Amino acid sequence: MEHIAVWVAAFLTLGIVSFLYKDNPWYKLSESIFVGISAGYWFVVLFWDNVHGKFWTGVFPPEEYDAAGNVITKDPDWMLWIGALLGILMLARLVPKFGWISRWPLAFIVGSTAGLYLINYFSSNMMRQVQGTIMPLFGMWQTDPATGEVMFQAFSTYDVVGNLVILIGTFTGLVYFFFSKEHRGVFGATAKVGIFFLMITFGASFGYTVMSRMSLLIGRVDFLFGTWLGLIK
Amino acid sequence: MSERAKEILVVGLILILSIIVYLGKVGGWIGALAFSPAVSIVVIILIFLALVWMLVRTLRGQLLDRRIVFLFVALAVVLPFFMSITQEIKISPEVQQLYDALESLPPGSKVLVSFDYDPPSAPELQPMAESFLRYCLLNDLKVIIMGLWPQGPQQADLALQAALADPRVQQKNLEYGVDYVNLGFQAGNEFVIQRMGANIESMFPRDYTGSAYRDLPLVRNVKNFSNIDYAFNLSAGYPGTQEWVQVAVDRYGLWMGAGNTAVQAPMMYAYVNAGQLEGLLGGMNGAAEFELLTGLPGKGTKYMLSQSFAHMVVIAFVIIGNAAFLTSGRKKQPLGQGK
Amino acid sequence: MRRRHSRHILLFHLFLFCLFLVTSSAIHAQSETPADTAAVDTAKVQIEPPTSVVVTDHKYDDADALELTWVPSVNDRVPGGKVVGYTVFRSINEREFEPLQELLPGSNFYLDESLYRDTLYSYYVMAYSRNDSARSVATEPVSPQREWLHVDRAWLFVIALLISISVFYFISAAKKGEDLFIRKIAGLEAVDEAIGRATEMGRPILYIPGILDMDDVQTLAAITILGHVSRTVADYDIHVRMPVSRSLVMTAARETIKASYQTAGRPDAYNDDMVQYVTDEQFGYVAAVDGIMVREKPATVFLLGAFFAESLILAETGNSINAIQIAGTARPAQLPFFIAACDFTLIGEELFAASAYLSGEPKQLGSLKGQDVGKFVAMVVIIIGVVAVTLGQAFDVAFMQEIFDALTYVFSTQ
Amino acid sequence: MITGIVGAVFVLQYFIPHWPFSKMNAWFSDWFSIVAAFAIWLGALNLMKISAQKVVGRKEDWGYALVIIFSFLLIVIPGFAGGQGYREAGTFFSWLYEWAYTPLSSTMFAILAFFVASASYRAFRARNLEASLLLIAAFFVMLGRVPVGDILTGFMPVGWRLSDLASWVMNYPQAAGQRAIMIGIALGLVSTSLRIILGIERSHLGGE
Repeated sequence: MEHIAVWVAAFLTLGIVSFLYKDNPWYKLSESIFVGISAGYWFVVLFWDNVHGKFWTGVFPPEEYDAAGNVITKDPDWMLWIGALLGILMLARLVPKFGWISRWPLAFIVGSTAGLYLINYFSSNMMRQVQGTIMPLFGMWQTDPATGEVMFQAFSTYDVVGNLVILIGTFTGLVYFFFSKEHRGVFGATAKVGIFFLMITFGASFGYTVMSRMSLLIGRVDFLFGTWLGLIK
Repeated sequence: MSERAKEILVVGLILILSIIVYLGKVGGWIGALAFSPAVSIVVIILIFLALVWMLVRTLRGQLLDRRIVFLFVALAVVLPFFMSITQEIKISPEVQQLYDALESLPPGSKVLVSFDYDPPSAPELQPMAESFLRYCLLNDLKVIIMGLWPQGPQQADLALQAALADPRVQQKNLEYGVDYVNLGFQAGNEFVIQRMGANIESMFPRDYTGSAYRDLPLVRNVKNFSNIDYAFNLSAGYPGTQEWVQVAVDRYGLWMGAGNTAVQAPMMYAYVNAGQLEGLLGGMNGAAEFELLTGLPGKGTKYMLSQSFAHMVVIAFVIIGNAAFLTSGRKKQPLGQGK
Repeated sequence: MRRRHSRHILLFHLFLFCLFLVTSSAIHAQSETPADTAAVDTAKVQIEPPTSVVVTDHKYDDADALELTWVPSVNDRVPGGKVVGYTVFRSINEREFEPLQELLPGSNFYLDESLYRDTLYSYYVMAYSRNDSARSVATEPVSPQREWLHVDRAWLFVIALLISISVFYFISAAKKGEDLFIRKIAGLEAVDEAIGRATEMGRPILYIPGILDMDDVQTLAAITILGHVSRTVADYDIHVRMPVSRSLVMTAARETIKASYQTAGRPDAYNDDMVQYVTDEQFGYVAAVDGIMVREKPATVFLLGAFFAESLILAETGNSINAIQIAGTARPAQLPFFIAACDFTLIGEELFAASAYLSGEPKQLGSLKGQDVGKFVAMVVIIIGVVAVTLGQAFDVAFMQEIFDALTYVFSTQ
Repeated sequence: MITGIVGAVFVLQYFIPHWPFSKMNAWFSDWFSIVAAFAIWLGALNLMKISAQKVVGRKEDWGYALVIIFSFLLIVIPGFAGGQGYREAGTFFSWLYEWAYTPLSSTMFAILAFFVASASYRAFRARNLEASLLLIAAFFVMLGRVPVGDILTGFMPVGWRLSDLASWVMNYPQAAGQRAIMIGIALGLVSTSLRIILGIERSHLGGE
């Protein structure tokens, strides 16, 4: 069984890799297996985790025993019925006549997503980031650990330049996103600096992405030549 | 011979070759391959010469076929696996920060490790997971494992096995439920984190093996994040470090660090700088640096040579492509913004 | 305010800690006798009880938690300390005390949750040595309080409200017919042109709304943009192809396109097969979309929404079939690939602005103005804050420092 | 209408710890996952329908459509037949997961490496100042994050080697750009959410 397993895995791995040469039946076969298996996988997992694990056991809690063997009864969570109701309304789509009902759960989901994320992002992405940008540029009063004396400690040039760069970058980056003013004149030039910073950001992302993708490939190579063929220690 | 026949022939050859090698592995008459340093250098020179050839060809105006590029990348990744060359690794500040945070924890501290990734990202995150767990177990830190991705706890199990296989860890006779515990997966993304902030048991009534939460000595007294001394999040996307920071750090003040895929890492620097994250391992080299700091070399270090080569090759491709572009007088302007 | 409150507690603790250090070092000095190390197992290891046990209401909850703090036993935290743990005991409505929770040595805090309102709770803490124990005094019975407002978040609320109000303001100004200027966004100017091109070539339009579900705002943005795109498409006779990776997105997208066709007066031209579910699996989905691209060669490809690693594969394949590609996402990691391989890219905020911009309706454009106010606030706060703290620190100006403290407080989210 | 009320309630819950607002977040997550689990029936049926149509109509590549249906059933049947322990080690479901699903998805992920290489050869061109900056930043990061970078710049004083430059780029200009994007996104999100909650933006449910 172990041998079959490794060979199946290797067969499918090479099937996907063969796409690099060109589209071919081996790839198409692997791809179809992939689509079928993955759709089925999520179908099953969502059923057991959410419909059964969340809804069913929440509404009809199974009996549990504590260490002493006493039965612990949990109160059924009636709120879960609302979820099930929304889900069933969703399935109304299967009957074309009642398809419009599915708009209600959709409206519900859209509304709650909008409400929830508004606050979450606002606090983490806006408030915290603004707060994080406010910092002294040149130095600050600190307690000297050696003498215990409180004195002004200037930052190193490295930090000062860095802090200035963060300040300028954040500021000009925001200017770039301004919608109410055409990018012209001084404003345009500032926005241009902003886009430079954005480009550096993207460049760094690109660099890291290369790194990440290569790592994944390395992992697969380790499987093919190590686990499968045993050529790598 | 027709194109089709050639293709079938090549596939057949590969198949036969791999069967032979596989039988050799099973039978034990083919061992692992390793180049001597001299051979390694020759291979490196060959790779370099191939790059020069590509540069010359591209400068003459013939863009290389994608497949040649592909083949070259494959070689540059595979060959270093067999080389016996070492390279010096340098520690980045955010890795040092993570290590310092861990070092500051007294023995017996409870460390929460959330495995939020799946097998496709394992090559990057598994090395981190292994060395992190190994470090914790060796230094008497109590490890509480959980996952927000369904496949996370499975990955955690693999990492645990690897960490427990270390002879020094074995000597400690660690016990499941006392020294480490795997709470399993819980669906619900950031809401799980949020509810854990109030009550961890409500989210994980049973652990991965099916034992009740309150029967596990390690976590019996762990009510919520206030009982966790440090948290480490291995993340490959959503839900992941961003959600942990937004909910657990920002709202509950959890002290945490993270290990991220290299793709995600740049976004997390903003959090490291704002003090929301205490330490960050980014991608394979984050893993290798951490292994170096802890003195526990593992997969990260092993993969690092291939990683270096792959980077060099990509950089070479960018240079070659741009050299051709600049010498040809920037003729082909693209549509649109021209960015 | 909690901040001040906690500072208070901190000072108090610091004081107690110093006290404890003084006493404990004295005790430590005493105990460093050979007799201690060679202690017989049967001898009682006597310890002092924890002191100053204080119960306070856990702030800003639904009356279901109390906070318990105490000063650890003086025998704790000394090298080779004798305390092996604590147990918190609780009495409900003045009934008998029962053990509630065991804690490690060094603990000085416990948050008791899942409590009930209108119930009285009283606590004491017991410290244990190997074979002895010492209990603290019990606290007076208290009940948890319920609050209506999360006061710590008041400033967050105020700022969110401020920005919301400015959005409202500009929306209503726009309704009154005030002319609002919005700069051109190149990627969005090109949408009509891109649709027109598909019409000319008689090839389909491919619309990819990212791979996340309806509970991500980027997907919502993609679906709202789809509303405008399909509205234009309905006027022409073009085929839209929209493979999706989430069932809910499928439903929402069908609803959207259908409605657009109805508005355009062509409900007959709509059919459900325009939107098709593939699989929830990221790369299974990508493999299928790639297939569609190569086989059907769409003239225009929209890649709008939340994208992950697949961005590169999709954009590269789209590029190889020479489609006009308009991409946009709020995920910075994927933007470089879109910028390299697509004709137009909406960066972050531009994606969210797109649907308002495309609608061309004044009230929608008004909301973009409101966003700008938010950015302006952020920029001003950053500048003022940085100047204040830099000068405040460099020249030790107290009021500058206060400005900084105020700003950090206002913008803190804990 | 529903959208607006629900949206407003969910904004307010953040500020009101009082019941029932304190529980809203948790409820929503439960409801959403239950709705999503119901909705996947729609999706799966749609996939099966389209594949079946291909097979019945003997359309192009109908054989592969058959493979899709077959492999879907191959994993779904043991998944449901296995009861709650369907994914425990040793079941056929977990076997498929480990030896078919995992290699397929990781390989699909891994071939991205090839696409990255080909894109850097063909697409990333220093067309103008912006694009050049992007490339230069990428250079620093790519080289600085592997040991080779430091070997190449070993002649430089400590603090000026590639790995230091890479760290600098990551910590400062990169973080600044990231920050601007994050703040922008937060504001865009606030305004989009408000439009949806206020009912100004209704194109997601049709109607302009």
